Amino acid sequence: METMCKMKNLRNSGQNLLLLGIILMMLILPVSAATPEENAKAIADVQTALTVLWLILCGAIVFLMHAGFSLVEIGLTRVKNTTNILMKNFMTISLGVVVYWAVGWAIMYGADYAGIIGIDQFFMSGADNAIWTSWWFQMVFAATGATIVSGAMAERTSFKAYLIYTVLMVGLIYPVFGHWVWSGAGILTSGPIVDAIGIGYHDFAGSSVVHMIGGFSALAGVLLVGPRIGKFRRGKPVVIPGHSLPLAFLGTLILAFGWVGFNGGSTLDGNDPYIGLVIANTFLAAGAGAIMVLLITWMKTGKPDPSLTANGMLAGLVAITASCGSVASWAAVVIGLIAGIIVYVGVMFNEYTLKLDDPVGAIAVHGYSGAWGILSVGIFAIGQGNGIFADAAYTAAGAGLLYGGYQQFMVQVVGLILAIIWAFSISFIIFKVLDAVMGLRVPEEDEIAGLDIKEHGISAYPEFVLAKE
Amino acid sequence: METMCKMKNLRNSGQNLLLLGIILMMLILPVSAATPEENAKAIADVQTALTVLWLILCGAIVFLMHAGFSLVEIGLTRVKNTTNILMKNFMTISLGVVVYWAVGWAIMYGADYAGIIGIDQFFMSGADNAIWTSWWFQMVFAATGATIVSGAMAERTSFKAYLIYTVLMVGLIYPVFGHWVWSGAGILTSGPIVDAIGIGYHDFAGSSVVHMIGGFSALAGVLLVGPRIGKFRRGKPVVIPGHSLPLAFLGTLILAFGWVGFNGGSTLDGNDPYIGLVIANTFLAAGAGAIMVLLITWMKTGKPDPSLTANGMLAGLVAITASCGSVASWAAVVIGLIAGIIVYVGVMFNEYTLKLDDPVGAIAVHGYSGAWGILSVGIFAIGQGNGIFADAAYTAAGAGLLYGGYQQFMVQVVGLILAIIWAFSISFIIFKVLDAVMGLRVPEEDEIAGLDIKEHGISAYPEFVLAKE
Amino acid sequence: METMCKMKNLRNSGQNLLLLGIILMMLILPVSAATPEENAKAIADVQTALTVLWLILCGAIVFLMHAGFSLVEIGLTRVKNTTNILMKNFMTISLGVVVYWAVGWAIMYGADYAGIIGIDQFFMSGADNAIWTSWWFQMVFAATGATIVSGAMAERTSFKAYLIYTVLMVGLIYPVFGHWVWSGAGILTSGPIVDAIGIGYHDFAGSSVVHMIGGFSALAGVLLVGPRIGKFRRGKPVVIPGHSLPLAFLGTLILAFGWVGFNGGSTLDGNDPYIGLVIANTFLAAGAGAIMVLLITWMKTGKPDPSLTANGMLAGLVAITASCGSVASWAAVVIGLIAGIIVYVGVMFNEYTLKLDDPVGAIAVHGYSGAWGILSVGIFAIGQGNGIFADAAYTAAGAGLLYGGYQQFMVQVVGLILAIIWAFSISFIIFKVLDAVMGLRVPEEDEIAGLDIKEHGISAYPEFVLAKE
Amino acid sequence: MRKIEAIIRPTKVQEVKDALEDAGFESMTITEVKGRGKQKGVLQQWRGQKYCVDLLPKVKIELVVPVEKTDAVIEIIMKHAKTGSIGDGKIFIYPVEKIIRIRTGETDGDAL
Amino acid sequence: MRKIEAIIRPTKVQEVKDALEDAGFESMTITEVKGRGKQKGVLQQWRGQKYCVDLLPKVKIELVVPVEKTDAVIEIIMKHAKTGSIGDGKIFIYPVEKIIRIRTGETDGDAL
Amino acid sequence: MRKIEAIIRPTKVQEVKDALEDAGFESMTITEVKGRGKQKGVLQQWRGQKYCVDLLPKVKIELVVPVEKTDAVIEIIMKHAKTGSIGDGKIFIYPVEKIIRIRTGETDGDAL
Ligand SMILES: Nc1ncnc2c1ncn2[C@@H]1O[C@H](COP(=O)(O)OP(=O)(O)O)[C@@H](O)[C@H]1O
Ligand SMILES: Nc1ncnc2c1ncn2[C@@H]1O[C@H](COP(=O)(O)OP(=O)(O)O)[C@@H](O)[C@H]1O
Ligand SMILES: Nc1ncnc2c1ncn2[C@@H]1O[C@H](COP(=O)(O)OP(=O)(O)O)[C@@H](O)[C@H]1O
Repeated sequence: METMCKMKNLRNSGQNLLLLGIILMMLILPVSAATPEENAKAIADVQTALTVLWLILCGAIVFLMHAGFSLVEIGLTRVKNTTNILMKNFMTISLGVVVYWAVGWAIMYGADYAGIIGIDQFFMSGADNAIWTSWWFQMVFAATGATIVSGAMAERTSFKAYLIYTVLMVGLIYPVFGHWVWSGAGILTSGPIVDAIGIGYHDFAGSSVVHMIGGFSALAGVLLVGPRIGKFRRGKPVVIPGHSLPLAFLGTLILAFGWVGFNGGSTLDGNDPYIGLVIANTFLAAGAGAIMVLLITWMKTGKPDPSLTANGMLAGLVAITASCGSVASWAAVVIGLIAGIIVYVGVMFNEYTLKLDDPVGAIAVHGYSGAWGILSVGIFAIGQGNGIFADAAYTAAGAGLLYGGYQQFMVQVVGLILAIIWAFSISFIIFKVLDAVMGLRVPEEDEIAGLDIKEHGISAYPEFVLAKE
Repeated sequence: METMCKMKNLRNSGQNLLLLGIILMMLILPVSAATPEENAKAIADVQTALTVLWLILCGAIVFLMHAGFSLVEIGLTRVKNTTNILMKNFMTISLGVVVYWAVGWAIMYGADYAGIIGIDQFFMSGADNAIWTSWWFQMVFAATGATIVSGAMAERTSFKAYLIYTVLMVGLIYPVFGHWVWSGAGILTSGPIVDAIGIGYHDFAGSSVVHMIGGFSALAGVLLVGPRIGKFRRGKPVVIPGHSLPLAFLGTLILAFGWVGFNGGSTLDGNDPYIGLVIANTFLAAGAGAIMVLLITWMKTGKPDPSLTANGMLAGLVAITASCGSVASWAAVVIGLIAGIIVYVGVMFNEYTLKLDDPVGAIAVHGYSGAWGILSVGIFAIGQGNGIFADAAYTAAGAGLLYGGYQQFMVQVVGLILAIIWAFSISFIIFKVLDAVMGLRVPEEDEIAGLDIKEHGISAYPEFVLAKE
Repeated sequence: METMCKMKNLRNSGQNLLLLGIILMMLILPVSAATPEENAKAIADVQTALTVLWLILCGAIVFLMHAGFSLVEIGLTRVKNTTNILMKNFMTISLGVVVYWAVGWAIMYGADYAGIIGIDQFFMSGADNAIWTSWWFQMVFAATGATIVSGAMAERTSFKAYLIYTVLMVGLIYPVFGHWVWSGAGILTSGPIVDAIGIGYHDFAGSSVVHMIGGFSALAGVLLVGPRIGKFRRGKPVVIPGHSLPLAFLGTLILAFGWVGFNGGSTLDGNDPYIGLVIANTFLAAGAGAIMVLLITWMKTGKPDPSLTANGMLAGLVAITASCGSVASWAAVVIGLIAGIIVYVGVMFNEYTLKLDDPVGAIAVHGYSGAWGILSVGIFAIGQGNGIFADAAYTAAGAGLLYGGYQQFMVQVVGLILAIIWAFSISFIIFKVLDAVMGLRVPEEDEIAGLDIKEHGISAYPEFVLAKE
Repeated sequence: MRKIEAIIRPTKVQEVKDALEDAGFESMTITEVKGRGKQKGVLQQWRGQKYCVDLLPKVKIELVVPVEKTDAVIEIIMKHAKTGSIGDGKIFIYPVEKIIRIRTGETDGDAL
Repeated sequence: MRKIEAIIRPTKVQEVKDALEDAGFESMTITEVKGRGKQKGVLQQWRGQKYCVDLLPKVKIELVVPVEKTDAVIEIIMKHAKTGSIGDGKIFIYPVEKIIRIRTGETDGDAL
Repeated sequence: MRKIEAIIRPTKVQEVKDALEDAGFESMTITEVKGRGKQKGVLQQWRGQKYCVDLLPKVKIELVVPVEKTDAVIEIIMKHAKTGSIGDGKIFIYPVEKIIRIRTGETDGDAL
C-alpha cells in the first residue's frame, strides 16, 4: 500500500526524474519475449511520435515567424507607428490562436459541405487527442495571412478595424481557401474542376493558401485605405524610409529560419525521406532570390539596396513554398532567381504604375511571388513517380511544362485565379464594410502625429531623440 | 591492416559523412535475421533517442528564453541601466550552468534526505551518460528563477550582490523547492502531507517551482531594495516609461516560443501522445491572457496598453504552466483570461496599494499568475484516468473542483503556501544579509547617473542622442 | 475509379490532414502479421528518420547563427557602418547556400584526390535524395567562416571585394580544409601523417575547420586591410565603442543557442546516446568562459566589461567545439575557463602588441580559442573505449596528455599548424589579389562618411539623432 | 545682420523649408528641441497609467540674414508655420555682430 | 527683452522646470547638448580599455522674458540647478530684438 | 563678452575641440544640428529610389569668451574646421549681456 501510494505520487509529480531514470533504464534493458505484433505496434507508435515531435517543433519555429514579421514591418516603417505595428502583430497571433480554435479549424477541416467549406468541429468539439498536434501546426499558419495584410496597410489603418479584420481572416478568409486546397475534399483537389483537368491542384506549404491570400487581401486593403499622407506628390512616389534596418534584417533571418518549419513541417510526416530535399530547395531559392535583387539594384542604381535585397530572400522563400516538394534543386535556384526579378518589378509596378503604397513590399513579396510559386509547380514539377521523387507522397501529381506535362500547369492557373478572386473580393467587401461602419483609416491628425501616441499613448522609443520629418 | 587503420581513422573524424552515408545505406537495406528480442531492444533504444532529442531541443528553446527575458527587461526599463540588465541576465545563465552542475542538481535530484533536500551527486559525480540530457533540460530551467528577480529589482540593485544572490538561487532556493515537487521523494509528493490529503501536489512545468519561486523571491527583494528614485512622489506612483517597445515585444515572443520547450519538454518523454494538447493549451492560454489585458486597458484608459498586453500573454503562459497537461482546451482559454485579469489587477495593486516598484511587472506575471496556475489545477483538472487524459502519465491525479474533486485543490493550496513561504522568507534573509554585508542598493549618485556607466563604464547605445529625464 | 481518382487527388494535396488523420489511426491500430524482418526494416527507417529530423533541426538552429553573427558584429561597431555589415552577413549566407551547392560540397565531400580535395559532385550532380540532409547541415556551417572574417574586417572593407572573397571562402578555403578533416579521406585522418603518428586528427564540430579557418583568414585580412582610420594614434590603440550592446548580447545568446545545433548536430546521428553529454559540455564551457572574462576584466579595470564578457562565452563555445564529444564535464569547465583567459589575452595582444584592428574580437574568439580547442582534445580527451565514452563512435581515438596519451596531442598540433598555414596563406593571397584588382579598402572619404551611405545609400537608423564623433 | 530663430511644429518644417528655399533663403540651421508654452503637454500612458509629457517636440530653425531681409523671412515663416492652434511657436530676432565663412574667410554680408 | 540661456545638469531639469512653472514662467525651449568646462569628462571603458568622454551631457534651457523679469528667472534657476559641485553649468543672457507669436502675429511683450 | 557660434562638419569636431583646448579654451557647449547652405544635400536611396536629404548633419559649437579673445578663437576654428570644400560652415558672433556661474554665483568675466 505504502509503495502503491508512493508510486501514485510519483506519477503525479510533473517532472519525476527518478521515475524517468527508471523508465530509461527499463528501455535500455532488453525487453523479454516481445512478439512481432507487439513490436510492430511499438514501431507504429514511434513513427507517430516522430511526426508529433516534428510538427510541434516545426510549428514552434513557424510561431517565431510572428516575431520576424513584426521586426520586418517595424524596421521598414517610421518610428512613430512602431508600437502600433507591434501591437497589431502581437494581437494577430493572440487572436489567431483563439479564433482558429473556435472557428478556423472547423471551417478548414470540418466535415465538408459542397467542397466549399467545413461545417463541424467548432471549438474543436469532438477533437480527440491526436488532432491537437495538427491543430497547432495549422494554427500557426493561419495567423500569418493577417500579418501580411498588416504590413501592407501599416502606418494609417485603424487598430480596431484591423483587429476585426484579423478575426475574419483567421476565422473565414484563410480557412475557406485552405479548405479548397488542403482539406482533401475541397474544390481544388476533388470534384468537377479536378475531374475536368484530370489532376489536382498542388500547393505544398502555402504559396497560395497563406501567401497569395495574404498578399491579395493586402492589395484590396491598400487600394481602399489609400496611400500614407505624403507618399505621392504630384502623382510621383515620395521616399519614406523605414527606421531600423537591423530589426528588418533580423526579422528577415528569423522568417527564413521559420521557413524550415513552414516547408519542412508541411511534409506532415516525421518519417518522410524527402525532408532534406524540401529544405535544400527552400534555401536554394531563398539565396537565389536575394542574389538576384542584389544584382538588379546594384545595376540599376549603383548601390545594392538593403531592404529590397531582404525582400528578395523572402520572395524566393514564398515562391518555393508551393514547389519545394516537387522540383529538382537546380529548378529551386531558377525559381528563386525569377522570384527576385518578380519582387523587384512588382514593387516598382505597385509604386509607379498602380500608385499603391505598400511600405514593406508585402503585395509583391507574398502576392506576386506567391503566384509565381504556384505557376512554378506547373512548370518545373518532376511529377509523381518520376526520378528523385519516386515514392514521395506529397509531390505534385503531374509533370510540369518542362517535362512535357500541361495538366498540372492548367490546374495551377485555375487555383491561382481562384485565390486572387477569393482573397481580393472577400477582403474588399470586408474592408468596405469596416470603413462604412467604423472608418478604416485613422484621422489625418492621428496619422501625422503617429499612431503610437494616438492609439496607444506611448511612443516606441521614449528616450531617444528623433529627427522630425 | 590498411583497411582497419582506415576504418579507425574514419571513426576518429568527427563528422565523417562518407561513413554516415554508408550507415544510412545500411539502415535502408533490409537487415537480415533480426529476432523479435533484438527488435524490441532496438525499438526501446529509438524511444530513448526520441526522448533525448526532444529534451535537448526543448532545452535549447528554453535556453533562448534568457534572451527573451533580457529583452523584455531592458525594453521596459530606462536606457541608462540597459547594459547592467543585459550583464545580469547574461551572467545568470553563465553562472547558472556552472552552479547547477556543481550544486543545484545534487540538491534537487540527489538522494533524498527527509523529503527536504538532495544530498549527493555534487559536481554531477557518479553521473552516468544517460543523466546529462535530463541535467541539460533541468539546468536551463534553474537559471530562470534568478532572471525573474533581476527584472523586478532592475535599475537600482548592486551588480555584485545580484550575482551572489543568483548563485544561491540556482544552487539552493530553486533546487530545494524543486526537490519537494519534482524529485519524487519530496514532501509535496510523498510523506505526511500527501498521506493526509490523499493526493500529491501537481505542478506540471513549474508555475510554482520556477515562476512563483522567482516571483515571490522578487517580492522580498523589491521590498528590501525599495523603489527607484522618483518612482513615488508624495506617495503616488510616477510613470517611468521603458526605452524600447520593439525589444520588449521581441522578448515576449521569444519567451512564448520558449514555452514550447518549457511546457512541451516537461512531458519528459518524446513518445508522449499528449504533447499536442499540452502545446495547444499553452498557447490558448497565452492568447487569452493577451486578449483580456488588451480589453481591460482599452476599457479603462481608452487606449490598449502595449506593455501590459505583452505581460498578459506571459501571465497566461505562466498560469497554464502548471495545468497544461491536466485540463481541457476550453479550460485553458478560461485560465488564460483570468490570468489576464490577475496580472492587470496585480500590477495595479503592487503600485497603488503596496507601493512596490517592479518595473517589468515580474511579481504579478510570475508570482501572482503562477499562484493562479497552481490553483487552476485544483479547479479545472480532469483527473487521472478520466476523459481526454485517459492514459496520460503526468496529468494531475485528482479531479478539480469543477469535476467534483476537492483533494487536488487542497494539496495545491498547501503547495502554493509552501512556495510563497519558502521563496519569500529565504530570499528575504539572503537579501538582508547581502545588504548588511555589501549593500544591496547602488549609491544614489550611481542610480541617478545610471548603472551602465557606473558599474560597467559604458552606456548601451553610445552613439545615440538621448532625451534626459 | 471515382474512389481511385479521389485518392489520387488526396495524395496531391500538400497538407492533407484528413489523410493524415487516417494514417495516424492506422498507425495506432495494431498492424497484423508483421515479420521480424519487416520490423527490423521499419526500425532502421525510423532510426534514419530520427537522424534526418535531428540534422534538419540542428541545421536550422545553426542557420539562425547568421542572425547572431550579424547582431554581434553591428552591436560592436559604429552606427555608420551597420547597414553594410548587415548586408555582408546577409549575402554571406545567401551566396553561401548557392556556392556550397554548386562547388563547396563537391570539393569537401566529392571523390577524394590525393587526400587534398574532392573532385566530383559539382552542382550536387549525382546526389541521391538521402544526401540533402547532410548537405543542409554542412551548408549552414560553410558560410560561417566568411562571416567571421566579415566581423574582423568590418567598417573599412569594400563590399564588392568582400563578396568575392566570400564566394572563395565557401567554395574553396573552407571545403578544402574540411576535406582534410571530415571527408574521411583527407590527409589529417588517413595517409602518411596519420600513419606516422598512429592516430587521426580529431575536430568534433569545427574548432579548426570552421573557427580557426575563419579566425586566421581574418588575421590575414586584418593585416592587409589595415586598421580603421583613427584606431591607432601615435601607435596607441584608441577606443572606438560599438553602438548597441543590446543587439550584441542578443546576438551572443542566439549564437549560444546555435551551438546546440552546431555541436549537437555534429553527432550526425539522432540515435546517439552521448548527445546529452555533448550539449552539457558545450554549455559548461560557455558559462565558464564568460565567468572567467567577467572576473579578469573586473579585477583589471574595476568594472566587469560587457562586450569582452560576451566574447568570453563565445570563446568557451569555440574551444569546446572540438572536444565536447571527448572530455569529461569537469574538463569542459576547465577548457572554458582557459578559453576565457585566452580570449582576453588575445584581444589585448592583438591591439597592443600586433597593433591589429579587429573591432569584434573575431581573431581572438575564433582563431586563438579555436586553436586552444584543438589542443584541448590532445590534453583532456578520455580516449576511445575508455570510461564515459565507452561506445561513442566519434570520440577522439587517443587519450589526451592528462590520461597518459601523447599521439592525439601530436596529431592535434599538426592539424593546428596546417589550419593556420592554409587559412592564413590562401586568404593572404586572395586578399592581395583582390586589393590589386579592385581595392580591398574603401576610399578614406567613404570610410569617414560611413559605408552605409556610401555603399548602400541609406543609414541604418534614418530617424534617430546620432552623436557625431 | 540678424539671427531669426523660429520655434515651430515638427510637421511644418518641410513646408517652411521649401517656402524659404523658393524665396532664396537656402541657408539655415535646424535643431531638434522640446518646448513648452501656452500649449499644455500631451497626455501619454504607460502600463495603464496616464502621465503628462509637458515638453513637446518642436523644431528650431535658425537663419542669419541681412537686416533688410528680416521682415521677408518672418513673413514667410509666419505664413507657412501657422495652423492657428496653440503651439504654433514663436520667432525671436537677435542681433548678430559678425559672420565669417570658414571655407573662405569672407565676413559679414559676403559670408551669407 | 532678454534671452536667458542656462546650461544645466540633466538631472536638474525636472526641478528647474517645475520651479519656473510655479513662478509663472511656463514658456521655455529645451535642447539636449553636450558640454565641457571646469568639469573634466568621465572616464568610460570599452573592451577593457579606458577612455575619456570629455563632453558631458547637459541640457540647455532657453527662456525669452521681459527685461524686468530677468533677475527673477536667474534666481530661480540658480537656486534649483545648483548642487555645489563642479559642472553645475552657466547662465548666459542675450539681448533680443523682437519676438513674434506665429499663431497670432502679436509681437514683443504681447508675444511672451 | 561675445558668444562665438560655429557650425562645422561633424568630422572636424574632434580636431577643433583639441585645438581650442590646447589654446586654453576648454569651456564650450556642443549641439547636434542639421544644416543647409551652399552645400547641396546628399543623394540617398531607399528601396531602389533615390531621394535627396537636403539637411546635412552639422555640429554647433558655442563658446562664450571675453571680447578680446574673440579673434583668437575665430582663428583657431577657421584653421581647424576648414577643408576648403563647400560645407565647411560658418561662425556667428553675438553679443552677450551677462554670464553667471550657477555653482558660485560669480558673474561675467569671473564666470568664464
Ligand atoms: N518665452 C519663450 N521662451 C522660449 N521659448 C518659448 C517661449 N515661448 C514659447 N516658446 C517656444 O515656442 C513653443 C510654442 O509656444 P506655445 O506658447 O505653445 O504656442 P503659441 O505661441 O502658439 O501660443 C514652445 O513649445 C516653446 O518651445
Ligand atoms: N564659456 C562657455 N561657453 C559655452 N559653454 C560653457 C562655457 N562655460 C561653461 N559652459 C557650459 O556649461 C557647462 C558646465 O560648466 P563647468 O565649467 O563644467 O561647470 P561650473 O560652471 O560648475 O564650473 C559646460 O559643460 C558647458 O556646456
Ligand atoms: N545664413 C545662415 N544662417 C544659419 N545657418 C547657416 C547660414 N549659412 C550657413 N549656415 C550653416 O552652415 C552650414 C554650412 O554652410 P554651407 O553654405 O553649406 O557651407 P559654406 O559656408 O562652406 O559655403 C549650413 O549647413 C548651415 O547649418
